[in-house]
Amino acid sequence: MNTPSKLSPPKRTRANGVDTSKALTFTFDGRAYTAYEGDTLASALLANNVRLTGRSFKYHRPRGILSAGPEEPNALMELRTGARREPNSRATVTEVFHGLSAASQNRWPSLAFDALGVNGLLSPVFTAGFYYKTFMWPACFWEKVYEPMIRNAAGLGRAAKEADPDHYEQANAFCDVLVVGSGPAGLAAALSAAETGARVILCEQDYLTGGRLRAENITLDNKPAWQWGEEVTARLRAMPNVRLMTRSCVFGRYDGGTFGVIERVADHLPQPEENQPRQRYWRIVAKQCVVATGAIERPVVFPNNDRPGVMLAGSVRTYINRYGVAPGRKAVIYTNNDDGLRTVTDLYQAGADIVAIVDARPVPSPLAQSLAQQTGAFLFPGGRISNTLGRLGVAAAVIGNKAGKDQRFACDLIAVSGGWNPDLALTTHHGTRPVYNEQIAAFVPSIKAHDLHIAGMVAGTLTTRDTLHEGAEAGRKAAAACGFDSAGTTELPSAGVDETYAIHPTWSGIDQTAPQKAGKAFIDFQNDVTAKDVKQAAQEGFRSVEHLKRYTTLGMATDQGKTSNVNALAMLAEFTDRTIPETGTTLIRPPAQPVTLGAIAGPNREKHFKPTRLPPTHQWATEQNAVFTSNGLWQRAQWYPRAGETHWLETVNREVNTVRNAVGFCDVTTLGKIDIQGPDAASFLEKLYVNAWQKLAVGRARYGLMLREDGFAFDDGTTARLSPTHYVMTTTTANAGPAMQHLEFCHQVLWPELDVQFISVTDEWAQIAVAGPNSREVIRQLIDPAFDISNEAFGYMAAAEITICGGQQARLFRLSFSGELAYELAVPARFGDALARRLMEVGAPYGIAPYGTEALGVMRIEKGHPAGPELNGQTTAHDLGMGRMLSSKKEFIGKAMAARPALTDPRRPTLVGLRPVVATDALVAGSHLLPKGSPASAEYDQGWISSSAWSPTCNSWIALGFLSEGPSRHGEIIAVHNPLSGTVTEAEIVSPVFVDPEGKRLHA
Amino acid sequence: MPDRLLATSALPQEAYRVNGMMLSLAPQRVTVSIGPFAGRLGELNAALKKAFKVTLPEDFITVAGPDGLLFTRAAHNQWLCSAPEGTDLLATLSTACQSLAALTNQSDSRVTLTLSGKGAESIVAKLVALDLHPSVFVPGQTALTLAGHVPVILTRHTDATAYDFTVFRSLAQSLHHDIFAAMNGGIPTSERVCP
Amino acid sequence: MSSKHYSLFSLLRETLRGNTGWKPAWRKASPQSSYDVVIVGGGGHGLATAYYLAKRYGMRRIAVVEKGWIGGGNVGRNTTIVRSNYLLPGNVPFYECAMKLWEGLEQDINYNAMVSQRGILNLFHNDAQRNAYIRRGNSMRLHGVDADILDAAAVREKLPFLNFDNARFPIQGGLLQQRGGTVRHDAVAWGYARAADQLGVDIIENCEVTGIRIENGRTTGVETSRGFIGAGKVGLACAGNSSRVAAMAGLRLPIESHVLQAFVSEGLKPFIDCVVTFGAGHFYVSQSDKGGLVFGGDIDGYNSYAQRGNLPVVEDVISGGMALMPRIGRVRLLRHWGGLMDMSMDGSPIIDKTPVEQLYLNAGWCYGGFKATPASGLCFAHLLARDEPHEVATAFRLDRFGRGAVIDEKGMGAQPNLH
Amino acid sequence: MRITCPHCGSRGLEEFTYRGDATVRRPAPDAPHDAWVDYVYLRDNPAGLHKELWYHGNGCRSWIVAERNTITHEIHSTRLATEALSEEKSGS
Ligand SMILES: Cc1cc2nc3c(=O)[nH]c(=O)nc-3n(C[C@H](O)[C@H](O)[C@H](O)COP(=O)(O)OP(=O)(O)OC[C@H]3O[C@@H](n4cnc5c(N)ncnc54)[C@H](O)[C@@H]3O)c2cc1C
Ligand SMILES: NC(=O)c1ccc[n+]([C@@H]2O[C@H](COP(=O)([O-])OP(=O)(O)OC[C@H]3O[C@@H](n4cnc5c(N)ncnc54)[C@H](O)[C@@H]3O)[C@@H](O)[C@H]2O)c1
Ligand SMILES: Cc1cc2nc3c(=O)[nH]c(=O)nc-3n(C[C@H](O)[C@H](O)[C@H](O)COP(=O)(O)O)c2cc1C
Ligand SMILES: [Zn+2]
Repeated sequence: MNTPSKLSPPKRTRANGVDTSKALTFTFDGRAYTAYEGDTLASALLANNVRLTGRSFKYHRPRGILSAGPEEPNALMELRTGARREPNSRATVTEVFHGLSAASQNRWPSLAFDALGVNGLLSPVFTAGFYYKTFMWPACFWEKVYEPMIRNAAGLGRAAKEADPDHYEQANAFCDVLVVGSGPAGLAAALSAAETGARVILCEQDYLTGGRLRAENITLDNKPAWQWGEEVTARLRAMPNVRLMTRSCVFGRYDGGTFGVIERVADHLPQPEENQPRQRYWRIVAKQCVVATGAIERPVVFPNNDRPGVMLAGSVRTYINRYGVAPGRKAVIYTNNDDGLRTVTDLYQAGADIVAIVDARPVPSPLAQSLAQQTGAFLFPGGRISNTLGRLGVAAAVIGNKAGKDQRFACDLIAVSGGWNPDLALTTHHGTRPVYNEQIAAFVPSIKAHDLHIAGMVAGTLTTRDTLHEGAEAGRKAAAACGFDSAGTTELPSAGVDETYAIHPTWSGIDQTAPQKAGKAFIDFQNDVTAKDVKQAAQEGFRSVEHLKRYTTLGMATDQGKTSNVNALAMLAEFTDRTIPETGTTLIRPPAQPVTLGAIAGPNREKHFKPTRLPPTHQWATEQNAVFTSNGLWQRAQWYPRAGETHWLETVNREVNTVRNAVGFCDVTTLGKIDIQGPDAASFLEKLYVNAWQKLAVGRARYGLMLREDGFAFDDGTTARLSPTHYVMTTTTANAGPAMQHLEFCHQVLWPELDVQFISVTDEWAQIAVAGPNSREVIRQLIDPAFDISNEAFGYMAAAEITICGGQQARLFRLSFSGELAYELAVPARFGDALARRLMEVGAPYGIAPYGTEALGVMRIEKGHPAGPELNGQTTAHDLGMGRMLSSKKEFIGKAMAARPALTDPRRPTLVGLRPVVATDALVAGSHLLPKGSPASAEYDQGWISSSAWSPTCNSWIALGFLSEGPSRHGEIIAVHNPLSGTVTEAEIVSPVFVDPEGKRLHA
Repeated sequence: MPDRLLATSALPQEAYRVNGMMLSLAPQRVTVSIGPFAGRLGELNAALKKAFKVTLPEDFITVAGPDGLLFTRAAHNQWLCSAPEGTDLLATLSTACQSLAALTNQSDSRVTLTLSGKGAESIVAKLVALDLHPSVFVPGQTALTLAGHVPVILTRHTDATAYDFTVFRSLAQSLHHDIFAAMNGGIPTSERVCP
Repeated sequence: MSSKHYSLFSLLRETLRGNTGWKPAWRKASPQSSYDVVIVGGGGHGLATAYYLAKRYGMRRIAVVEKGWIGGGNVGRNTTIVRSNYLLPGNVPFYECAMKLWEGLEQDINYNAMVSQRGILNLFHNDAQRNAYIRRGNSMRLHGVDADILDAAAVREKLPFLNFDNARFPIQGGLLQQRGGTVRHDAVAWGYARAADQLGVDIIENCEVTGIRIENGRTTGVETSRGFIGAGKVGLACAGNSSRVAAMAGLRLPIESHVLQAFVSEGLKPFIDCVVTFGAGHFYVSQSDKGGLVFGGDIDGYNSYAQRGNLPVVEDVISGGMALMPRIGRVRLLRHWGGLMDMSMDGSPIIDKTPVEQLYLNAGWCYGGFKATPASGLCFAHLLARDEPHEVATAFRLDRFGRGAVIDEKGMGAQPNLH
Repeated sequence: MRITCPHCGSRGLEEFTYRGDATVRRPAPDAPHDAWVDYVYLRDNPAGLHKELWYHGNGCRSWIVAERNTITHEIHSTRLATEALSEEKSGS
C-alpha cells in the first residue's frame, strides 16, 4: 500500500492480534491514518499518536481512550456517513476496515476547540440536579427558552437522517450448554462441556477468542497463553457438537433459559455483501449456561483524572500485547493492587520510560519495590496522584507521597488500576443483586440458579490457573445437568507463575478535606459526574444508590456505569458513614451492551412489518387497477377506478349505483368462517349467541350476535345450518382470530361436555357476494341446472351446497349486507380467481361491476347494518337496537352481566340514523350529537356519529350514530357538532335503515 | 353448460434457488380434517385401521397409509388426512369414519412450500423457534408453530434436509417472501451444515 | 436564609458557598406511633396525596410509608407522557384537572419537574381509527380540552422522518394534543416529597406495610417492617402492589398486576420534538432532555410481580419503532426495564372508600397513571379529608363493576391484559 | 419465557395468548348477581404461585392451565385445561 511515510504508524512488536502484513487506511475527523488488520479504531488511533478522541457530555472536556473494551465511556464516535451513520460507536470495539471513516461527536466547531467547553466554567453552578432548582420563572420560559437551550446541548452522536439501508436477520439456536465468553474460563468450560458430547454454543463478543489471554504477557504450557487459546478454539471449531460464535454479544438473560445475542456479521466490512445481513439477532435457548465474562477494571478517582492519556492499566497491557502499541512513552502507573503492577513490566518491555509507580496501598509492596528498581522509576508507596496537567492530554502528573507532599512529573500516560469488577451483568438480569466481597474489594454474583454457572474472573477468581479449573468444572457440571457425563477430565495447560492480586481499595482516591481545589475528580466520565456531585447528592439526602444514580445521572450513560458504579457507591458509603454492603449497588438491566435497534426488529420492517394476507381474487383485482386498503392483515380492494373517473367518490358512487340498479360483486373471503359439526353443535351455538339456534332449519342461515361475558357486544355474523349437526359460522374479518379462540375457550374450558368439533375454513372458501336486482340472473348463468334458485325455492336466508359451472362444488347463501337481492357464492379458494373472471363475463350483459370495501361500507350504512365502528366493544345489544334478540329462554355468554342496571338504562345512546337537513352538508363520523341550540359543551353531549357516507341512493349524506333515547326521537332535528373542524350541522334523527326499510328488495 | 372454472395457484409454480437451496411449491394434494367426536377416538382408530391399516398418530408426526394417504396430527384434537390430487378423499373418509368424526375439506385452506438443500436447517432456524437438531426434531416430525409471524405446520422430511411449511393459503405469498429473504441472507458462518 | 427555597438566586448563592448549604430535600423521618392519615406507597400518587392533604385540606399528622426508596415504583420508571386526550365523560374532566395542575406545578411546589408541553401526536392509519380519533378529539373539545386533527401532509411537515412512503400501514394523520407532553418522572416524586415534607408530612422510607389492623370493621393502623403505626385513616396508593396490600384487609380487587416495559436508547442529538404514538403497532416514543429515545409499547400480557419483561415484547416494540422510523436502525438500545401495572378490569382507575371503614383505595392506574399524578393526589386527598369523591373523580367507584357503569376507553371488556 | 404445551412441548411465549386466573369458575345461570361480579371482575392476583390459563393459539389450539410463579416467572406445571377441569369435576 502506498501511504505517505508520515502516516505510517510506529512499528508494532509482539502484537498477537494484528496482522502487520495487511495495512489499511481509515480516516478520523477527515484525516487519513494507517492501521493493520486486527486493529480496533482505538488501537489504530493510539498507534498514530492520536490521543484526543472526544468530548464529554456536560462540560465538553477533552477526552481520550480509557479502556480497550466495550466499557469505554470516552472514545465514542460517529462511524460511516449518510444513511449508514452510526452514532456513539465505541472506538475500542470497532474493527478497522479499509476506508472506515470515523468522526468525533458532541463538539463544535472542532474536537480541539469546542465552544461548549465554556460549560466547564459554569460547573460550580451545574452541580448535581441543578436544573430541578431553577428555570422555574417565568413559567412560560421553560418550553420557550430553557428547554430548547438544554435540548440544544443534549445528546451525543447524531442518528442517520435516512432509513437504514442495511438489513438484519433473526435466528434461533438451541443447545445444552451456552458458554458466554472465551477467556480462559470460557474456553475451558466449552471444552469440558463439549467433550461430554453435550451440544455447546460458545459466544464471544470480540472478533478473536482468548479474552485476557491476548492481553496479558503470560504463558500456558510454556507458550504464550494466547496460543493455547487459539489451539483450543481450533479444537472447538472442529467439534460437531459445538457452535462457536465470535462477534456475538450475549446481551440479556431472559426467562426460560432464553438469551438474546447480537452477532455483528458485517460491521467489520465497508458494507455488507449483497444480501448479507449487517447483524443477526439470535434467540438462544440453553438448558444450562456458563457465564465466563471476565472482569472490568476500575479507574481511580483523582483530580483531573479524565485527561486524555489517563488509561486503565489492564487496557494499556492489551494495547501492548494484543495490538503491539504502547499507548505512551513516559508513563506513570497508579495502582492499588498487584495486577496494576504488571503494566510496569509490559510497558517497560515495550520500551516506555516508567517515570513513577504510585502504589496507593498503605503497606509497601515488595513487588513494586523490585519493579521500581528494575525500571528506574520513582516509587510512591502509599502515595496518590493529586492532579494532572496538560491541555488536550496529560503532560504531567502531580504525585503526592505518603506524607502528602506533592511533586510534579512530566509524562504522557497515566496507567490506573483501582481493582477489577466482575462483569456480572448477565447474573443480575433476573433481579438478583450481587454481594460485596471484601477480599477483592468488588461485587461478585450471588445468584443461585439451577441452570447458571459462573466461572473465572466474573466469579471473583483471580489466577489463570484457578480460572481454567473453575471453567472446566463449570462446563462439566453444566453438561452433567443436561445428562452428559464424562469419564475423563479435560486436559488443562499448566499456568506459569501464579499471579497475585493483593488489593487495598482506594475509593475516594482524593484528599477528602479539600477534594475540589485541584480540579474535578471524575467518577462517571461520560456524564461528567464528579466526586463532588456524589457528596452533594448525599448531603441533599439522596442516600439510596438508586437515588444517587438518578439525581446525578451517574451510571446512566452509554457505558451504564461499567467503570464508575462501584467507585461511586463506595464513595457514597464513605460520605454517609455506611459500609459498602449497607449501601448496596444499583440494578443492572439488559442489554449488557447497547444493541442495534434494527437488529432486534430484524426483517420485520417497512412493507414486511407484519405479514400480508391476500384474498383469492387479489391478482385479478390488481389487474383491474383496484386501490387496496389494509383490513387487519388483509389487503382488500377498496374501489375499482375506471378510466375517466377523477375522484374516488365518483368511483364509489358508480359502484353503489351499479349494485342498486344492476349487479355488482365483491370478494368477502376475509370474513371469518368456522365449520362446526357435532351432535351438540346447536347447543354450542345457543351458548355462544344471544339468540336461538335449535330450531333453525337445515338449509337456512340466521343472523347472530355474540356478547362477551361482561355483557357487551363481541361479534356478529350469519351462521348457516347445512345438516342437523353441521353449521358454518361467519364472523367479522377483524374478529376471526378472537372468535376462534373464544370458541375453543368455551369448548375446552367452559363446556367440555359438549360434543362438537370446529375448524377454520376462512382460507378454504373463496366467497364472493353478488348483489343487485340482477344478481339472481347472474348466478343462474353459473349454477348447474339441477339447482333451483327461484325466490320460492331459495328465499332470503337460504343456504345450500350446490355445484356450478358443470360440477364445480360450491356453496350458495342468500345473504344481503347491501339490502339488495343478493347472494354469497363460495367455491374452493383455488377457483376464486376464475370465479371473479367468470362473473365479469357472464355478468356483462347484466351490467355487472366489481365493488370494493368502500361501496360495501356505503351500502351497509344505507341499510343500517352495524359494523366495526358500531361493534366497538363499548356497545350493548340494546345500544345496537338488538335488545329484543336476547333470549330469555336459554343461557348464553354475557347474559347475566348484560342485565346490569347501567347496561339496560334506557338513556344509553342507542343506534339511530341521521340525515342532514341540507343533503349536501357532510356528516362527519366522530361528530357529537347535542340538542339543537345548546352550547357546545360536554354537559349537553347526547351521542355521536359512528359511521357516515355520502349516499348516492338517497342523494344525501347519511350517518349512523348512537343517541340517548334515540329510537323515540325519530323526526327530531339535532345539532351535529364537530368542534375539531369548527362545524355544526343540523340533522334529522331517522331510522337507521335508509334504503328499503320493508326489506322488499332483499326478499325479491 | 359453461366451462369448468380453472384452478389458480396461490404462488407461482417455479422453484427459487439460491445459496445451494431450493424453495418450491409442493404438489397440490387433497386434504380433509378429521375431528373425532367426544369419546369416539378408539372406534375411529379401529375404523381407520380397518380401512387404511393405520391409526391417527398420537404424536405430532405424519404416518402413511395406502394409496399415498398421509395422516398428520394438526391440533389438540384434529388430524389432517391428505391424498394425491384426484382422490375423492371426503367420500372415502366419510365411508370409513361414518359419524365418528367431523370431516371438513381443507384442500384449499393451505399451501405447502418445500425448502430443501444443504443448510436448509439454518434457514428454517431463522424463522422457527424450535430446536431443529435431528435428535430432537426428528425426520418425519411435525410441529404446529410460527414461522416469523406466520402460523405453519412444519414437517421435516424423512431425508432430513428438506422441510415442508404448510401455511394458510392467504399467507402463502408472505411466507414465501420471508423464507426467500432468509435463504438470501445465507448460512451463518457458525452453522454446522449437516452433510 | 437557608437553601430551602429553590431559585436561581439560591443556586448562585450556593455556588459561592461551594454548595455546602444544601439541605436534604426531605427529612429521613422515622415512624411515630400514630398519625391522622397514613398513606401507603411513596410513589407519585401517595406523595401528591400527602402534599394536597396538608396544603389544601389543612390536615396535619400525615405519614407516607414506602417499602423501598421513594420514587422507586412506577413513578420512577414510566415513559413520562402526560396528556388529557381521553374519550369518555368519566375520564376527561379528571385528566384535564391533572393537566391544569401540571401546568402550575413548578410554582406550586417550587421544584422544576420539567413539565414540557411539547405535544402528543397519536397517529392513525385507516378510516376507522381516524373516525375514532375524531370522536375522541371532539369529546375533548366539548370538555374544553385542546385537540387537533392533522392530515398526513401536516404530520409529514411536523415529523418528516416518519415512514410515509414505504409503510405496511401508511400514516393517514394524527390526533394532536399540543398541551400534552412529558414531565421529568423522578422530579415529580422528589418535588412532591420535598413540598410535603416542608408542610410537616413524615416520609418514611424502607418501611414496608405487612398488615392492616382492623378492629370491629374499622381500620386502626398498619403493621410495618418498622413496627405498628396507628392511623385514623389509611389510604392505599400502591400501584402494582395494590392487590397484595388490599388482601391484608381481606379485599379482592378488580385488578391484575402486569409488567410493562420501557426502553431508552443511547443519547442522540434531538430530532423528535413531541410524543408520537404509532397506531398500527405497539409503540410510542419521545426524546428525553438528555437525548435518549424513551419508548415503550404493549404490556407483556401476563400477571407478574417481577418488574422485568421478556423478549417477544422487546421485539414487538422495537419493530414497531423501526416500522415508524426506519432511520433509527443503527441507533442502539441502552437499557430496558419493567414496572408493575395495576391493570384494572375496565382500564380505568379507582379512587374510593373500601368496604372496610377508614380504609381508602387509590388504584387501577394501568399504564397511564403518571399523567394523573397531581389530580389523583388531589382527589384522593379530597376523599380522605371529606369522605366523598372529588367532583372530577365521581366515576372512579369500586361498585361500578357491579352496576355496569364501567369506564372502558378501549372497549376490550373485563380482561386486564387487553387494556 | 417458554411454556411447555402438554401436546407440543416447550414453546416460546409468542405462540400463546393469556387469559389470567384459572381458578375462577363460571357461576350457574341463576347464581346471585354478586357471584357473577366476582367471576367476571374480582381476582386474587397473588404474588407467587398462580394458576392461569394460556391458549396455544399459534400451535395446537389447546387451552392450558399453567402454575407459574408471578415473582420469578418460573413455571411449575402445565396441564391441558380439559384434563385439569375434568379431574376437578370428578373430585380427584
Ligand atoms: C414502563 C412504564 C411506563 C409508563 N408510562 C406511562 C406514561 O407514559 N404516562 C403515564 O401517565 N403513565 C405511565 N405509566 C404508569 C404510571 O407510571 C403509573 O400508573 C403511576 O406511576 C402509578 O402511581 P404511583 O406513582 O403512585 O405508583 P408507584 O410509583 O409504583 O408507587 C407505589 C408505591 O407503593 C409502594 N408500596 C407497595 N407496596 C407497599 C407496601 N406494602 N408498603 C409500603 N409501600 C408499598 C411501592 O414501593 C411504590 O413505591 C407507566 C408505567 C410503567 C411501568
Ligand atoms: N490476577 C489478576 O490480578 C488478574 C486480574 C484480571 C485478569 N486476570 C486474568 O484474566 C483472566 C480472566 O479470565 P476469564 O476467562 O474469567 O475472563 P476474560 O476476561 O479472559 O474473558 C472474558 C471474555 O468474555 C467476553 N465477554 C464478556 N461479556 C460478554 C458477553 N456479554 N457476550 C459475549 N462475550 C462476552 C469478553 O469479550 C472476554 O473475551 C485470567 O487469566 C486471570 O488470571 C488476572
Ligand atoms: C424517562 C426515563 C429516562 C431514562 N433514561 C435513562 C438513561 O438515559 N440512561 C439510563 O441508564 N437509564 C435511563 N432510565 C432508566 C433507569 O435507569 C431505570 O432503568 C428505571 O428508572 C427503572 O429502574 P430499575 O432499572 O432500577 O428497576 C430512564 C428511565 C426513565 C423512566
Ligand atoms: Zn400445543
